Amino acid sequence: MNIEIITSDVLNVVTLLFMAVTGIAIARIRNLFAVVMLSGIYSLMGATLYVILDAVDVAFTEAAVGAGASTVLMIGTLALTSARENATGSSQAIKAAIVCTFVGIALVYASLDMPYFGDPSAPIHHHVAPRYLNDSMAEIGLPNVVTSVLASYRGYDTMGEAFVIFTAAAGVITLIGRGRREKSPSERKTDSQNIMKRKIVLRVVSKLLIPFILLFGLYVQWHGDFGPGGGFQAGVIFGAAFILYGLIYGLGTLRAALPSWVTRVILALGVLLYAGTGVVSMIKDARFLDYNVLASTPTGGQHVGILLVEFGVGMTVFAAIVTIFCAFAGRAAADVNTVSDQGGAGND
Amino acid sequence: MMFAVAAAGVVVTMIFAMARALMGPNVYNRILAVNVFGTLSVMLIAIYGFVDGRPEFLDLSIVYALINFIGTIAVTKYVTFSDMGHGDDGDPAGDI
Amino acid sequence: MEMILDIVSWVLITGGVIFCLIGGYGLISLKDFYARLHAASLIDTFGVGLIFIGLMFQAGFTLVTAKLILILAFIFFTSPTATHALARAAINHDVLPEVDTEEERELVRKTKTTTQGTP
Amino acid sequence: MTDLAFPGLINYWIVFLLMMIGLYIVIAHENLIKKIVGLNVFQVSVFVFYISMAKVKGGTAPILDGTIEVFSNPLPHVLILTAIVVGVATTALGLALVVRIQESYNTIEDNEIRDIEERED
Repeated sequence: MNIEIITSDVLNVVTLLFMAVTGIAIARIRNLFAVVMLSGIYSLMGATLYVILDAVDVAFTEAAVGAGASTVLMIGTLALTSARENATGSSQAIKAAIVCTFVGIALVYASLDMPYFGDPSAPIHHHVAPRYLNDSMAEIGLPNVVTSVLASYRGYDTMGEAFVIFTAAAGVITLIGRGRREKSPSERKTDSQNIMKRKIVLRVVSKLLIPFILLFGLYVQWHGDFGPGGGFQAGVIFGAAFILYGLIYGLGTLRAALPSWVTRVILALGVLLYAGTGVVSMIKDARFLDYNVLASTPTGGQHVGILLVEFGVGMTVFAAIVTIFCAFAGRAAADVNTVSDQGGAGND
Repeated sequence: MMFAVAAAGVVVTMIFAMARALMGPNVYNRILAVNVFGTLSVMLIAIYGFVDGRPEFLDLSIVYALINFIGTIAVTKYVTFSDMGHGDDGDPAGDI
Repeated sequence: MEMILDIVSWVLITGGVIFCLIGGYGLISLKDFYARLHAASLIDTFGVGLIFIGLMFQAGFTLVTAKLILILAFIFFTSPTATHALARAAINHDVLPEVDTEEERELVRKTKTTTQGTP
Repeated sequence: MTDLAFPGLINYWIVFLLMMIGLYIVIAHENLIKKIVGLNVFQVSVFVFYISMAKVKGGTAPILDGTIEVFSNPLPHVLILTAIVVGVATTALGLALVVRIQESYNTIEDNEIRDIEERED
């Protein structure tokens, strides 16, 4: 038992306790703005925990998607609704507490049969996992086993996920895609007059950073075969750069740089690329999404296939994130929520 | 050992930041605490890479730092305007 | 050589941890928001800086050090920017610092009008 | 087996606590945004549960480099990686629905919406 393992176990439990404290605070606080911020911390702690539990790819995704994108979206929703929650009836709270206690006891009882945490002889580690860990290097030829499994062994599954994201983005466009606010020409004029005078610090810094963020997104996209990364993560990072641009320069400027038809085309192209890769392998007399035939050698074919598929996922996720952000930000603020409310919003 | 000490220090500081995030008293204090918490997470991830003996996963820290920044800007913008798609329409209090 | 590097790392990391702890303590004990901003900036600059430089000594001349430098540069750019935006938003929404004398109060009023005024 | 005594099952129990907090928020609170946050809390704790089952003590991340022997199980990582992205997609859809509900009913409290519905019947 060496110091590394002890450190990692202690960090594991401490992080879980942090999450529990945050969760209880989320349940108790009624100011929704604070709740959303705490749920951001909760996701971030979750991501830290994934790193401690060796799931670097998952941590990557959770940090970018869970902590970043969903916090921004929730704040966007708060801007359109109200940041205050009504008090709940105590009878309902008691009923809920009773239900939760019983379910919790049942879960703990069920867990008594489980193998201990980190047990290498647990059944979960003895079915397909050894095959992935031992043979994927010969079959796929990529160091990152998670990418191999994601894009090749379980390629059907991932294609389904890409389509879910596509559908969700389409659903958001249908529900709230048509913004209600149109700017008058005089407003546009003040925009261009003021554009250089305001937010000097943010403008300069974001102009400096955005190219590097995009570059980093590309690195994550193409380096996903060798280290943590891949299409899901890269798509969100790429989207985050555009969200930053939209936050600082306004939605109009963002839409001028990246019109909505472009994101919609990219959204569809991504899933098309994924499914198209499968169709190409079918044309070449193999099964759907069997990449072995895409190049002269099987591992070479796997490389090409995984790169294409990951790129398709990246495109879809990027377009979905930007589309969803623009849908929320473009909706006019409902009149229930004025700036003056916010000064007192922090007092619980 | 060195890394364990560093991780312990960062975790203790996280407790302080968490306390401030829970105490408030207003929105700005919370945002500040969450921002600090994010920075501390960046540190914890970097240190944990060394604890684990595989420090090549530092890409994660970059993402954390990035998300932390964008999150803070988004939240500040929401507090200032109650609206995220806001451009520059001459509101004197709008300069963040 | 190895030992010298270890000692340097120890010193830097311990220093960084101490700065983090001071900053964290300041975050909960200081009285008003602007004072707490100072405490937070201690973590963002000295805390992160010293710890990361300490880690760099452990990593040697590898890609890891390059990435550490990148993160450090990123934090050095973004953290003051975020703090600046936050402080500005706060002072524009009438979160005023706690001051003792009339002179300081006058100073606060002046700062408020200059940050608020349109150019 | 002494190596495994800590954290043992405690790890899972804290995860169950997190799940129950999420469930409690979803059941007890009327506010729809709060319900979605509760769903998120529950979701993250399920993810943590999966990932902690994948952990092998002393193992590292499943990225091969030729020298390391013990890896954690990559399969749950893959399942959860895609689940996270799908989770945020469904969250976005839910939040969009909340926005539409706010616009139609001018409230996002579940009980008030029910009252309005009953009055209309």
